[in-house]
Amino acid sequence: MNIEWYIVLSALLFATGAMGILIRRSPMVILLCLELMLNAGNLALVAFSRMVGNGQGQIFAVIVMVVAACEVVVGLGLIVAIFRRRLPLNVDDLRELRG
Amino acid sequence: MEAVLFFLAAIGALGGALGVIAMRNPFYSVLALIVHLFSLAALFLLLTSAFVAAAQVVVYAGAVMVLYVFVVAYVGGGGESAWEPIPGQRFLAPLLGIALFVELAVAVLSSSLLALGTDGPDVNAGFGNPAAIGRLLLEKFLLPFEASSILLLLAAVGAIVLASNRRQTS
Amino acid sequence: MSATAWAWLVLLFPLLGSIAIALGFRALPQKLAGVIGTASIGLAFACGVAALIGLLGEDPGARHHASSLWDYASVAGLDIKLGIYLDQLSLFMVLVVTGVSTLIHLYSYGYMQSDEGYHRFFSYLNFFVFSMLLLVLAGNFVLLIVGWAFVGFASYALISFWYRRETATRAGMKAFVINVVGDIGLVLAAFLIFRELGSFDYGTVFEKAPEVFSTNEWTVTAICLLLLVGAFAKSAQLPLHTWLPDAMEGPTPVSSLIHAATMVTAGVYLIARTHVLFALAPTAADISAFIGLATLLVAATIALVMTDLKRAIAYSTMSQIGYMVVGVSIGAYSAGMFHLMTHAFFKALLFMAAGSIIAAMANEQNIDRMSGFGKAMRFTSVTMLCGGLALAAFPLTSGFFSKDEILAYAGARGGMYLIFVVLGYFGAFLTAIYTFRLIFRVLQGEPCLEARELIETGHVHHAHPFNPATGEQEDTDVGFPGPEHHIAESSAPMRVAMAVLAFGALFGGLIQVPGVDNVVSDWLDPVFTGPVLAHVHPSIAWDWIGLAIGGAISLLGIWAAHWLYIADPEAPRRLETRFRGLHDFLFRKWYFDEAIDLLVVRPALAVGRFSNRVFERFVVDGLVSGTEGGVRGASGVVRAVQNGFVRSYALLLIAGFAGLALYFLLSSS
Amino acid sequence: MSSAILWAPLAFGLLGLFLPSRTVGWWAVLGTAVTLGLAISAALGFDSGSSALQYAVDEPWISGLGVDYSLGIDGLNLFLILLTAVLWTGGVAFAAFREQERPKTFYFLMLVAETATLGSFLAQDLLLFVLFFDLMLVPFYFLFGAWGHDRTGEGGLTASAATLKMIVYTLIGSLLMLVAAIATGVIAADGGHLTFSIAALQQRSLSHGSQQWLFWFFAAAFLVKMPAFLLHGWMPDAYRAAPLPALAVFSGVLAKVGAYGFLRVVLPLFPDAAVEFQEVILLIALASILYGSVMAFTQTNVRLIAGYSSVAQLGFITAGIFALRADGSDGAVLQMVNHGLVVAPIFVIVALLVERTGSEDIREMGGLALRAPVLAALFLIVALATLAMPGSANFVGEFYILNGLFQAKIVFAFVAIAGVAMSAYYALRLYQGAMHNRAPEGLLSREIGRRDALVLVPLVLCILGLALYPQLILERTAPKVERTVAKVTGGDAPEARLATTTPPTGRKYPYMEGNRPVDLREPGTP
Repeated sequence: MNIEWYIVLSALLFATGAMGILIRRSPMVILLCLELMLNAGNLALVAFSRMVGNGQGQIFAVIVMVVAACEVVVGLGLIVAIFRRRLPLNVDDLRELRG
Repeated sequence: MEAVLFFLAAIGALGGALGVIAMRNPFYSVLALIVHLFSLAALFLLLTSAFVAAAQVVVYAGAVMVLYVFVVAYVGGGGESAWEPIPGQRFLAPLLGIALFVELAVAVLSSSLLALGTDGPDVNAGFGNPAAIGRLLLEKFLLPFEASSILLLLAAVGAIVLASNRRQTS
Repeated sequence: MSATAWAWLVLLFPLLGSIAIALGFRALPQKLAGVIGTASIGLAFACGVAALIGLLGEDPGARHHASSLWDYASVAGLDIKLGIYLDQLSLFMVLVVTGVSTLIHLYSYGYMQSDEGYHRFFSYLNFFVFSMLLLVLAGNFVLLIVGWAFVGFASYALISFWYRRETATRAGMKAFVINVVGDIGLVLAAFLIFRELGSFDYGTVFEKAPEVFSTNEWTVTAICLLLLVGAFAKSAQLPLHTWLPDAMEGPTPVSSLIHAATMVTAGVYLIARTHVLFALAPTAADISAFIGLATLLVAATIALVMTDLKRAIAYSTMSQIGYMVVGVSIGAYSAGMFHLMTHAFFKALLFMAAGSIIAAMANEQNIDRMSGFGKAMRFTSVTMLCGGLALAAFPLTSGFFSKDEILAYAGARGGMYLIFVVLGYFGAFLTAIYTFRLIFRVLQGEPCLEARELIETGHVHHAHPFNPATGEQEDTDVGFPGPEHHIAESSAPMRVAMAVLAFGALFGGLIQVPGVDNVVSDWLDPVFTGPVLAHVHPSIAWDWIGLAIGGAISLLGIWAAHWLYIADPEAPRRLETRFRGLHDFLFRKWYFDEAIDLLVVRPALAVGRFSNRVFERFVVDGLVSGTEGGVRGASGVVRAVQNGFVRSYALLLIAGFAGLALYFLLSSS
Repeated sequence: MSSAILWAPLAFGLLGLFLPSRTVGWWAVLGTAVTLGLAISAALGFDSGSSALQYAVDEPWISGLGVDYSLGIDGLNLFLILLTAVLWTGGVAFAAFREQERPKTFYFLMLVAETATLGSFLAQDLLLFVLFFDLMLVPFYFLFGAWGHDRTGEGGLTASAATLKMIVYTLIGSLLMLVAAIATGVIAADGGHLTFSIAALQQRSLSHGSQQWLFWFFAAAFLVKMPAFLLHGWMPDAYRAAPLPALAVFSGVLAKVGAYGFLRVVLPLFPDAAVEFQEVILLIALASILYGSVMAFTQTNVRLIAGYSSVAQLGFITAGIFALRADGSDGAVLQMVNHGLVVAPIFVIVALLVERTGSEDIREMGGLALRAPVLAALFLIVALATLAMPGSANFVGEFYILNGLFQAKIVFAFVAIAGVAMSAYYALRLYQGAMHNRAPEGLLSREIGRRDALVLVPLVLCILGLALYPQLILERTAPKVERTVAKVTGGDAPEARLATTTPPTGRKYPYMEGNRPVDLREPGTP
């Protein structure tokens, strides 16, 4: 298989994830969409790594996973905190940033 | 064979992704994401990246997704209303998504990256296996490795602080 | 030591005296402050005499020296040095100023002794003398302006000396502002001079002016007219005279020194100093002469009806300065300066006597309430009579010679200038009447309450001082003469000063008697060579004929005053009712104050009010709210974007990302 | 040396943050005094006959953008730097004698402001200048907003609203200037090497069209800062809100930065536009003079009397610069120093008056001279200097300005001089209203304290010293000013044209019109 297939797939997944973030309102799902985008990135990294025949890209992918894990932990922590305070679990209702 | 596997995995990954954004119920979204992650692991294997694929399955599809499921179960699913409060969002979001995809695709394909259009060079058998990755991590990328471990620690502490039961007066 | 070194010392002593008294206002005992003040002026006079001796040793044509200490502000082609110019004219003024000032300081030493602001008074007074000397000795137009403004400030400070009197502070402000108008005239004149002649220095300017200007060219006429604005503001000539009567709010020694003897004659000095320019602009000189003439008549008529003693004398001062202005504007420079000197003597004396009487009246200044002081205060009445005789040009007194010399010169020029002779003598007639109106009403008649108290008990009338203008009680704690102000006639220094001046008023004219001696004109004439307005010299015979006419008119005026105020005391009242309109017109001082109020003050205030209430609120703040509205409108757009929806921000982020990617794609292909 | 002067206040300010609150005031005084000492030593070592940049520092800073860290002292800024150092020492000392809220932050901001102000005077690089010019605003924003007075009770604004108004005004100007500064560099580079050094930019000529708009962008920033007529809307509210020690330095120095900017940036870089718009700027200056004066004598708030008088004075300074003659600009530089030395003591005195009377309304003051003769004497000297009494250095400044204006544009001079008469009235009114007449019931006056005298007397001594010898400033300023102005009027060598060597002596000599000699001889005569 040509590497470019992987890359295009990665782009497609990334765009899907981005679209999801724009459309969905539940913070939980938005986090999931973030995962989608990160994974799209991972796919591209691994594909390029294979393309150049060098393992370093995979290291990046691993570290992205670590970061993603951290982000998930913190993000879910936030969701739990929001839930604890009986705030709506809907990003549209959290509008304190309004100018 | 490889092409068949690729398309199967690709359809799985894409289907999972669409499932994530399309499902009303977050619980189903999480499940869709698990499908997506497994498909991606397959793709990684196709790219002879065994360790990453393994990590994907174990860490992501395993540990992280369990966390998700746990939290979804804790806070409750609760679908969102169909009403879109931001004007234009429903129209612009797909548009931008498509634009982004087209642009990225054009950017990658029209670029003069060497070896695009190939399957990549032949690599030795050990490519991407845990031993190779481990050596790289502990030799060349020791510092990022340690940094990411500290990050994990911080994230853990942060999550405890955020989710702790302590009520703060606002 | 050279004459210029002495001249620098003349400047130095009063300045040092002023600073010493000001810095030591807590430490110095009161008497010592007065001694320092008087002594420093006395030393200045002595130095002036030393400079005179120095100059006398030189050839009359070479008696002019310039000297400078340092570059005051000399860049970009402007040559402004801290320099003095000493010649016969400036030295003459130095001697008059320091001489009269010494006597008035002596008088003040006694007169102000119960005043809380004694130190302040002497500090100001010394500063005034310094400023006046700076004005006189200045070597260029810029220093002239500096001196000019300094005397204006000193005048302000001394007019509002009793600063808790609102009338006094208001009068001070008026004097200052009108004087600033004069300063501006001088400044503009200096600019024009610099533009045409490239220098501010007297020597250069007067040397170059005849080469550069042709007679009656508009530039030189403009320069002279601008100089006249300065001169008239300072010398209280029409229409910038309204501050002078109000300036009588100051202590009487101040009226005597500044508003009679010295400062107000600065305009005369200025015209004489710049005679080269006026000689090139005869039109301007004529305008000046006619304004002087108008002032002398207007002021004399007002002095006829004034009931305030000091203001009546102030109007007389204006009138006399009118004579001097006429003199120096028609070319009778020496005569004008001579009249300046004699006037300094007799007018200073008159004010001193008036101060003595006002003190005896416990600050009452209305002559309607005064009478019979002739018996009560012998010394004062005698000196006042001496001053009055000189002012009225009684034969053989100083005013007799000096005033007639001006008119004789006008007669010798003939033609149009005969008007000055006729109206000048008419003015002299009025002068004699108003002078003796004051003398008869104050000194003669049945003694009033205060005079009787003085005669019977030998004590000065005791009353809390009040403001004659408003009738309110004065604050004595700021330094107003308190109820213990019992100085009338009692202090020896005052008597000495008055006696010396009385001598000068009576006999000062004898130094310049036609056909006998010509001390003043011999001394001054070398200054007035070069371009002059006219080369005429009245013959001695005409001089004496003029003197005879002047003497007769003076006697006639005194007789008329006697008839009006002694022989038939009801006559003034009859005349007043008969000519009520005229009397009101004169009594309201020809409505000058009202006219200025209407033409200048009210419009200025109206503009101010308009600016404040309308312009500032609607235009400037409108601009503000316009700006504010603009900012708010623009921020509204931005706020609409900042709607608080995280997803909306994400949309923008991704849109920006897509846009950037698009840009790179397009630019790379 | 330049760098030491520039950073000394900031260094002291930062160290002050680690000191106990009680001592930080004195530490700040020490910092300003050290800066003053450095500035004085720079002035003593200054070569007065030279128009060259001295104590120059020139290091590449952002080399990619052609921005240099370039400082230097010459005739234009020497005395403004001294003025800054003097006034800050006075202002900070005056503040240190009093209790301040949150003293650490207060003095830190004061010192930051000093560094920023010194920076805008010292900067020889256009972008560095713009940077410091904008940086000046930041500390004053906090000083005015957080330590200021709310005036809602008097129909005014709250401190923060007034400050915001000021910031909006000045920022608009500053942003225009930033745009113009970048544009100047880019346009002048014309594809070549990009530089923002003012000296280098001066060598490259800009096209007439670009000069026109660049001129106005810069002028907008400077005119707002001064403030000039119609752009002064922020001034009344900000002046009423500001804490007085900060206001003293603000009014004394910051307004001058605008006028200085004209001399430093606008005239050398946009000479054609300066000539073209000379009359427009002069009209604005005249309007400032007249309007400021009229307003000054109708106001009753003492701060605003001083504020509007500053508007008028800055009008004079602008008019002097835009006479486009050496004498006018010499006078303008002198007058900047003079006005700073005068207006800062005025605000110090205003602070003392307010402490004594508890009111800022001149109608509620009066009679203070009785118990406070020394204060009255100091006030009198300052008031006389304010009205440019002949004999003061202010008079020399105004005389030079008006002379320049008179020789260049005679009509403008006649109008401008009306402002002199008005200044006499409002300055004396301020003095009289506070010191003379009867005191209102229950007013307890008292003499100036020793500590405040320690602040005020040196400032008054500076005024008196300059009055005796204004040449001190003029002779150091003149060479550089002559070069600057020569650039505008298009002369080649300044020495050949300036009247220092060939005074226009009558008709036999070339006639001076503006700064150009005009030969009035009949055509054809040799």
